[in-house]
Amino acid sequence: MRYLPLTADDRTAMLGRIGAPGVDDLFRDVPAAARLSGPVEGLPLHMSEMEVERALSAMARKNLTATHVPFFLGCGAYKHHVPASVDHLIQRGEFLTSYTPYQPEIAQGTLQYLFEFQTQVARLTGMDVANASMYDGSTACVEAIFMARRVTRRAKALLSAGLHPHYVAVAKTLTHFTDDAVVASVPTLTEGAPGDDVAALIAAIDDETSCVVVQNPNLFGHVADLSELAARCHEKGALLIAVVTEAVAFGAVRSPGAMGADIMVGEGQSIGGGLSFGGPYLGLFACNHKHVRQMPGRLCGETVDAEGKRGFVLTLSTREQHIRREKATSNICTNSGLISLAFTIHMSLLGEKGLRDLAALNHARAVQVAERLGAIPGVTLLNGPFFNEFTLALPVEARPAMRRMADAGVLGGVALGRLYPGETALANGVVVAVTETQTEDDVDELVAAYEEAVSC
Amino acid sequence: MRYLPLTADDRTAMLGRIGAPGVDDLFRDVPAAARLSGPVEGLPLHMSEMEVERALSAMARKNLTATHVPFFLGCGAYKHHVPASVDHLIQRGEFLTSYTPYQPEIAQGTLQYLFEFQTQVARLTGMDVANASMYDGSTACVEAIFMARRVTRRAKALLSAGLHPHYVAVAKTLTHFTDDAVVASVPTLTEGAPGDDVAALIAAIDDETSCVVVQNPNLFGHVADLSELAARCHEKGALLIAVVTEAVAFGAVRSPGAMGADIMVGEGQSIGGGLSFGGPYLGLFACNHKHVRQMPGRLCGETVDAEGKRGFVLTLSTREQHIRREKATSNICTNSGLISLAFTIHMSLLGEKGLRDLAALNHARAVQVAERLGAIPGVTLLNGPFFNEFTLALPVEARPAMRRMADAGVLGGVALGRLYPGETALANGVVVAVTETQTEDDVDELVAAYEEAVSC
Amino acid sequence: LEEPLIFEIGDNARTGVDLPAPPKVASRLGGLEREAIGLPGLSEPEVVRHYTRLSRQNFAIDMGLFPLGSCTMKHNPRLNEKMARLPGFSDIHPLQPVDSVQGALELIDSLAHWLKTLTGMPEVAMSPKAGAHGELCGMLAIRAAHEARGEARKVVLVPESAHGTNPATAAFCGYEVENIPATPAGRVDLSALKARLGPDVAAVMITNPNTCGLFEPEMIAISQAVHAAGAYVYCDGANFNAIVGKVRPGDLGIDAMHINLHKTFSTPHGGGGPGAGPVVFSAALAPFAPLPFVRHTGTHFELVEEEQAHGGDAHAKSFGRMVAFHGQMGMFVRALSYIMSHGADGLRQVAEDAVLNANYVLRSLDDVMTAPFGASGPCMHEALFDDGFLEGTGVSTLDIAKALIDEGYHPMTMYFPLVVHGAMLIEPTETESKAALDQFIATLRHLVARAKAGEADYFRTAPYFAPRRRLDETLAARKPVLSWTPESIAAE
Amino acid sequence: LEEPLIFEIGDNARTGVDLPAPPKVASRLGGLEREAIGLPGLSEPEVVRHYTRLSRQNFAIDMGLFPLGSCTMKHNPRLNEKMARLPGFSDIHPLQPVDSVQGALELIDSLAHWLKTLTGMPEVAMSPKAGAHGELCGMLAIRAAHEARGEARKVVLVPESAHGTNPATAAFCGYEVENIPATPAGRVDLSALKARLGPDVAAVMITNPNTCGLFEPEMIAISQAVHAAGAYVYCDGANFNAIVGKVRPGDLGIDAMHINLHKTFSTPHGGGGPGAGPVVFSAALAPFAPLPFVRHTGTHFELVEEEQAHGGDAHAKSFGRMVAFHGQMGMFVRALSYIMSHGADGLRQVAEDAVLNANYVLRSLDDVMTAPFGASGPCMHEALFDDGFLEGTGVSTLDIAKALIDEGYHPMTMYFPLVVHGAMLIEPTETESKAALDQFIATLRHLVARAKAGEADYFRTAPYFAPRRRLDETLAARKPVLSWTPESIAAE
Repeated sequence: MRYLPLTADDRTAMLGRIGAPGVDDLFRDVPAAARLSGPVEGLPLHMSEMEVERALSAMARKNLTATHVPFFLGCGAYKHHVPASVDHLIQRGEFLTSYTPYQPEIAQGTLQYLFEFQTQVARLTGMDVANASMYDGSTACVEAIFMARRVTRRAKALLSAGLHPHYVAVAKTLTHFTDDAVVASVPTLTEGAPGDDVAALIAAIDDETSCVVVQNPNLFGHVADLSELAARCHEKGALLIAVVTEAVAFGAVRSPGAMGADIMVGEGQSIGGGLSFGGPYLGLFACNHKHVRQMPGRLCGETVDAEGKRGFVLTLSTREQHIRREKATSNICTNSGLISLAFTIHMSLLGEKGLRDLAALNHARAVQVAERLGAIPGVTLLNGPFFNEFTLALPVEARPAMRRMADAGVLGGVALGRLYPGETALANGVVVAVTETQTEDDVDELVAAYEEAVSC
Repeated sequence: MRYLPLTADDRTAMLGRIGAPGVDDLFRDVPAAARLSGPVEGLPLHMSEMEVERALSAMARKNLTATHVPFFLGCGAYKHHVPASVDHLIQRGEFLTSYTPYQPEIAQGTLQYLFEFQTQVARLTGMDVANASMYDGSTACVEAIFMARRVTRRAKALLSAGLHPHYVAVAKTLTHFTDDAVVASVPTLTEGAPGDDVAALIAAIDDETSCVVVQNPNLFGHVADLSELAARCHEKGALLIAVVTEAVAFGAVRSPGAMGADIMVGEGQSIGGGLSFGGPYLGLFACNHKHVRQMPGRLCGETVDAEGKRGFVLTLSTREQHIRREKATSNICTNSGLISLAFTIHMSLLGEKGLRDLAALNHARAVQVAERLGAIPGVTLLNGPFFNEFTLALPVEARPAMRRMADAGVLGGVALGRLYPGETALANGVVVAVTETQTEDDVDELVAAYEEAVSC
Repeated sequence: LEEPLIFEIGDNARTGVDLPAPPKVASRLGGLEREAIGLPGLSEPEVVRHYTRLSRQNFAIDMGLFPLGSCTMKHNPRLNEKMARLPGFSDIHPLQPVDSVQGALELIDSLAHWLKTLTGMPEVAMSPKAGAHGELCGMLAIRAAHEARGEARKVVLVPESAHGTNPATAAFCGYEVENIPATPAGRVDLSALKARLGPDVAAVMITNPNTCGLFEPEMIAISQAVHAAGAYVYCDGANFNAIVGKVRPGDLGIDAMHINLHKTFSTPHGGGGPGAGPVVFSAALAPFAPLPFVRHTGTHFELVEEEQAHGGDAHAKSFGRMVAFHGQMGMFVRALSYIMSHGADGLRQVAEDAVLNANYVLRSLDDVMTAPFGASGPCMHEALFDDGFLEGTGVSTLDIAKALIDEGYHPMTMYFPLVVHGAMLIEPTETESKAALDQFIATLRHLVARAKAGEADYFRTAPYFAPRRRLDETLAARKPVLSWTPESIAAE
Repeated sequence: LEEPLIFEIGDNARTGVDLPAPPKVASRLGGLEREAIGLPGLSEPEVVRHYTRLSRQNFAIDMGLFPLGSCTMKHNPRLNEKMARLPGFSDIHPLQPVDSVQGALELIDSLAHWLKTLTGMPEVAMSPKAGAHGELCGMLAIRAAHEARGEARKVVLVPESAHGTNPATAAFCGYEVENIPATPAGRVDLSALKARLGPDVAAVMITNPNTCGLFEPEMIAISQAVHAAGAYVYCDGANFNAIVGKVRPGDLGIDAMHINLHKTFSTPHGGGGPGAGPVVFSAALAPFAPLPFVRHTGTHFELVEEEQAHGGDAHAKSFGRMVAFHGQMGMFVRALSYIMSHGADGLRQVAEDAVLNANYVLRSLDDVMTAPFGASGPCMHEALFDDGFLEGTGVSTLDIAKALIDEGYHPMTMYFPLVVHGAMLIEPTETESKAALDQFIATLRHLVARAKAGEADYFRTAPYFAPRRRLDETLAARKPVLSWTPESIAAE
């Protein structure tokens, strides 16, 4: 029992001081009917570190990993190269094994990086302020819808057809139990602007609308100018919520703030984070000054200590559940602390130059790959403008094609059939993401795999 | 240039303060004929972290790794399971990026673990004192031979035939340029005691002998009682140097100190270290009180600071080269700091109970495997007593057999032909090491591979 | 040396990454190029040093005892970190074809099996991202179950001693929250609860062991009464560490309980997350659990994630999806690594040692500090004191906590639970040695003696040796500075 | 909190590892069972906390500027650590059949190629374990070369400013050591050297850039004179960081030079090791280099490790094996990772920035401190001061160094080189930013001003805020306590 320091002698001595005849006496409040007399049945006993490592490694080996094959998946989760120093630093015990920084005297390390994180996110998104992170993009998105209700005192949210369908599903699940109405439609694969419904959204805004939620770049990789939509929202007293699932795009695409968004929510996994089969990820949440007191989640603020030295504390916590109980702005108690630290460190390493270079590299490589794939007879590249992700229409159903490709060792894209299982109009679509991580060989294998898939 | 903080503006400003027209002016003392006008020719330019990782990973993938195949090699380097916390702790920047602890006020972390290391090694070896580590077992061994010369003022070292042939080679190389005579003989594969020449050594000790060097367990895994040899050395005024290359044996086999050794040198890689293709490893060096001032290498000692608090410093440094210059006890300036830290942490995790359990597990598994291999028709198990390593005589030449086995994905042992390339009497011998790391499946594959090898 | 912010040391020219030059292509950004960002550039050495230095201003489990009640700050084994970084877990995409991630699904299924078996509950939803998110999951399932019966119950009962998240969650789900008082012995008042139960009550949210560190001896009776009234029992699983392997919540009549993997199963708190909050369900609530689910069919693992797949499926009545993707995979790996290391026997020992350590602290201090429920018997995994012993000293609970910092400890939980005055809640966890506890106890006794000896002035401005003295939280809230600008507050 | 020794907190019952139970077999230890050991047992949480706490008593590059002259304490990229831990490098046995380690041999061969090309030398011995071991290697090759010519030269000339290891190494190889004086400009006195050269001189051991931080402008002339006398030039490569990519030592007539991978190529110092000290050789010495060697034949890498393989081989005259196995593989991976990251262009920039940083420090301080060779022109990668500016202050070089600790810096190298009085040798390295240098310069100027203002008392007992005050080194040496016993020295 390598993690348990008490020895048999210790236990005896301690029971002596307590005055209990045995440890079971300490559990005497448990109803007799519920007391187990020994280890829970049906489960194995303790294992050595070596044995645990063997068992888990055996499971890990059964998965096809992104590093070891040509890998081109995106749709809300992206593979980027994360510098080795990021993972080194977040594993320092002082970060890894610390608690939520409620005791600021001994948590300035955490608090200062949160302040840096908030500043980075605010600048990246072109917004005034950001919170100290949330669970992930999808939960940040639904929190933004609730915030819009608090700000506008309206309860109808318009969701763009280009919004990630999982985000739509989460919004529908959580708003089912509130008074919010969520209006969402199925995307169309319009050539030149797949999933783009800005015009339709503008037309649909009415006096009941609390917010319009638009992802940009959208699920299909399409990049749109949201300025007119923002202006129209503001005319109608609604908020524009911009969603970004690929944070590297902040280095190349005009920011939500510059386009007039009121709230920006996003998935920050791309910077500092790994794929990790979908979690833990990093919810980004930013808004403008005037709405800050309606913002959910933790906030870190600057102050001074008793000697006048600059320091940081969690602040405006009257919004939060541990103070407000049932009147809190959200029920969220945990943020994505360590993942936000990874984001902060990676972003600090990049700096403005590095982020712009990284985004330019992603874009240029994606354009190259898109043109090669689009040139395959039978394959249509649907996108006009895009960043590092684009949608192809295949002459065959995409989901089985992607499965066969995976069996052959190429992860070639996300079939829209996976995300929209009932929608036959989308069944031949596939979204391909290109980042800095693929080699020329990977691209050649990808092209060959698509040629093969199309010819089947 | 991610590691270089100076910007072009910085460089200009700094040259301004220096008063130099350009950076080349700072190199004006270099003879013009030797000044390069640009990057050294024939070498690639800088690479991104991602590209370096790709290139090195490609090399790494070309090697057959011990974790991924049935692995049974020893002969001076052993695979053991090292707890994850060991590698985590030694990577803390405060350990990893610190210097030799010459400034004790800000190096107590290093100094205290060195003191713990010295104490652990002294207790494991049954000696009074240990130094703060040396390069590896082979260099520690030749340092012990030189130390015996300083102590005895004699210059003839008798090396056991059971001593690792690389250690013999190193001793020969270095003593070639001193006045020491090194007497070494080729081992014989005597059934019951391969490589054992204790009786011959006893007979060979004379009044010129500075020391007798015996490895125990020896290269062939044989375990001997050195007590009589020690007594005979002491009668003749020589020192007994005991060599241990498998530190886990300290948990099962009577210690060198208990058998009467005067100096113990060893390879500490087994505890806390990895295989790492042979380096960096960890030289262990211990002796008794009376010879401490002739001991080479760094020593950490206890003292007090100006406020009377316990603290640690490097001490007895008048033995060392940076003080003594040409009168130093050795020319060694660097120890194996970080590897000794890994040893110390792993040993602290093990404790006496863990080390004994580990050694018992190694021994029991080795006995099982030895008996299974020895039962293969044509294969002879040569060892009587052994710890976790034993020697087999095959009916075929072992070196090509091991090569074929490796081609088939089994690393089945070290062929003696690799270590004694000219010695045909040893050519059919192979040394097999068994530790806690092999699974039952590994053993089954090993047995099958030997059956196949023998039948060829 | 004061550590500046990165914005104060970076510039536009530097970067800590190198990248290959991009191929030359015509931009396809549609003219929507990025405007100025305003991020500082630093070289890698500067970044590494900056965050190393920052880290050294934190307290952490790796540095010392962290007796934070209800937070279960136990040892975080590095094996778990190593396992979570196996490329087969860390480097797979959530939307890969399921045949290419069979090992990942096996891992989720294995952890789910452990959680169900340890709790004695038939179903578990793995996707909730943290404890509070798990509460939400549980309450949504309860609401879905009532809706399926055509009932529109509006009230959720929450005991006084509940975690703050409980009422927040209930309100978030559209429920009215009513409090249930505690007995003088710190337990739920069963008769008050029974009196309030009725057709408008949807659920009771209970914490057991409760936030006073006490087990609810009437738990089975409570569950029976709640069920008899047509309502469900939600249990806050934050304190599961006290009973894991000793008691199965399913045997107590619980209908839903979240499990904080970052508490009981030692995934690191990481300065505030990420956590993971799987929720176990009784048979009554299982059909309403959220998607996605892993389903094991023979040798194959399927991922049920499509709401369209409901027909004929065990999850046909699922209330839907709570998050993108499948939950906190990285935390699942860590938790399973911890669980397999302990095994069923070790987890039982965990609970026993956690409870033993807490009682040892309780009985080593209750002669000099006041333990409001000390007379009622043993505590579970945390020892609760109030500030009665400080009466007349001029020293507060907060002062004691801050003084602990200078002694090398994290403060205990303060002023929680609310049911006692000036609460100090101490949870040592099972990973502290007797020697560490003895040192902690001696320190607290020493501080108590100083407080009683009239050293209030010393306490009022503690800590003295931390990276910062007490911080002005009022200033921070009154005039929020939430992102960096060149004008520092401190400079004013 | 004082951190005890593990021997003071462990016991016999605990352990921080779990192991499967061994199978039952009859012992084959021949009755030689282990006696009592006397090692303490601790649980994993205790061990992790103990060594975490200990680490926090160290200063390190990751914490601040480390201006330790002649030690090249530069940034240690974590990429290198990651690469060294790839199982394909870290988890292979030195005696595996060579066909199963082709990638490992390729790595050694690649690094060897870089080292040879950067130095302009035709051969490199990879196996030496550290700088001093590399010196030994170089001197053994020189002795072997003389022996091969039938010469028994007995003397090695070493300039005054040499590293302490140089005379130690020469003596170790059986040579008599004679010193060569320095000129007033801090260089080797060429005429004195020429005067001493003769048929008894085997080699000159020179450090270039020398330990005063100065390049030897007469280096080519020195080499020519040495060669003309039938001797060889050994160069201590500890200061290679100043010229890497700018000058090839082979172009200066060097015959042998060790390269401290842990200095120039940033493998971490690790609190005192492990290092690695490959040695490059001129054509004259190449045949005598030690075994083993990697040889690239078409697509295959061979390992030449057998002394028996001499006949017809390029290494037929090898002086033999210096270590078991093949050298510091783990350090090779780190160094190659560093080298490839920089490339030929980046390494040149390394030298330029290292020299620029040192000159910036020199010229920012030489108005308040005394720079003995400051007038002779630029320094290379380290700035040398003497204690002239402290005359009459009662403050010593040591005092200044210890006072730096309280300011957040590691002391500079003190009292070395010996050729100036009270030397302070400052090597900032290229991985320090201008801002960091400016802060360091300001700190030193402030300390100098305080010293000159008569605050000797303050300096004499500095540091004040380190984990320990000045330690009693005399006591340690007079009464050596080298391993733990229950009786502590401090308790007496």
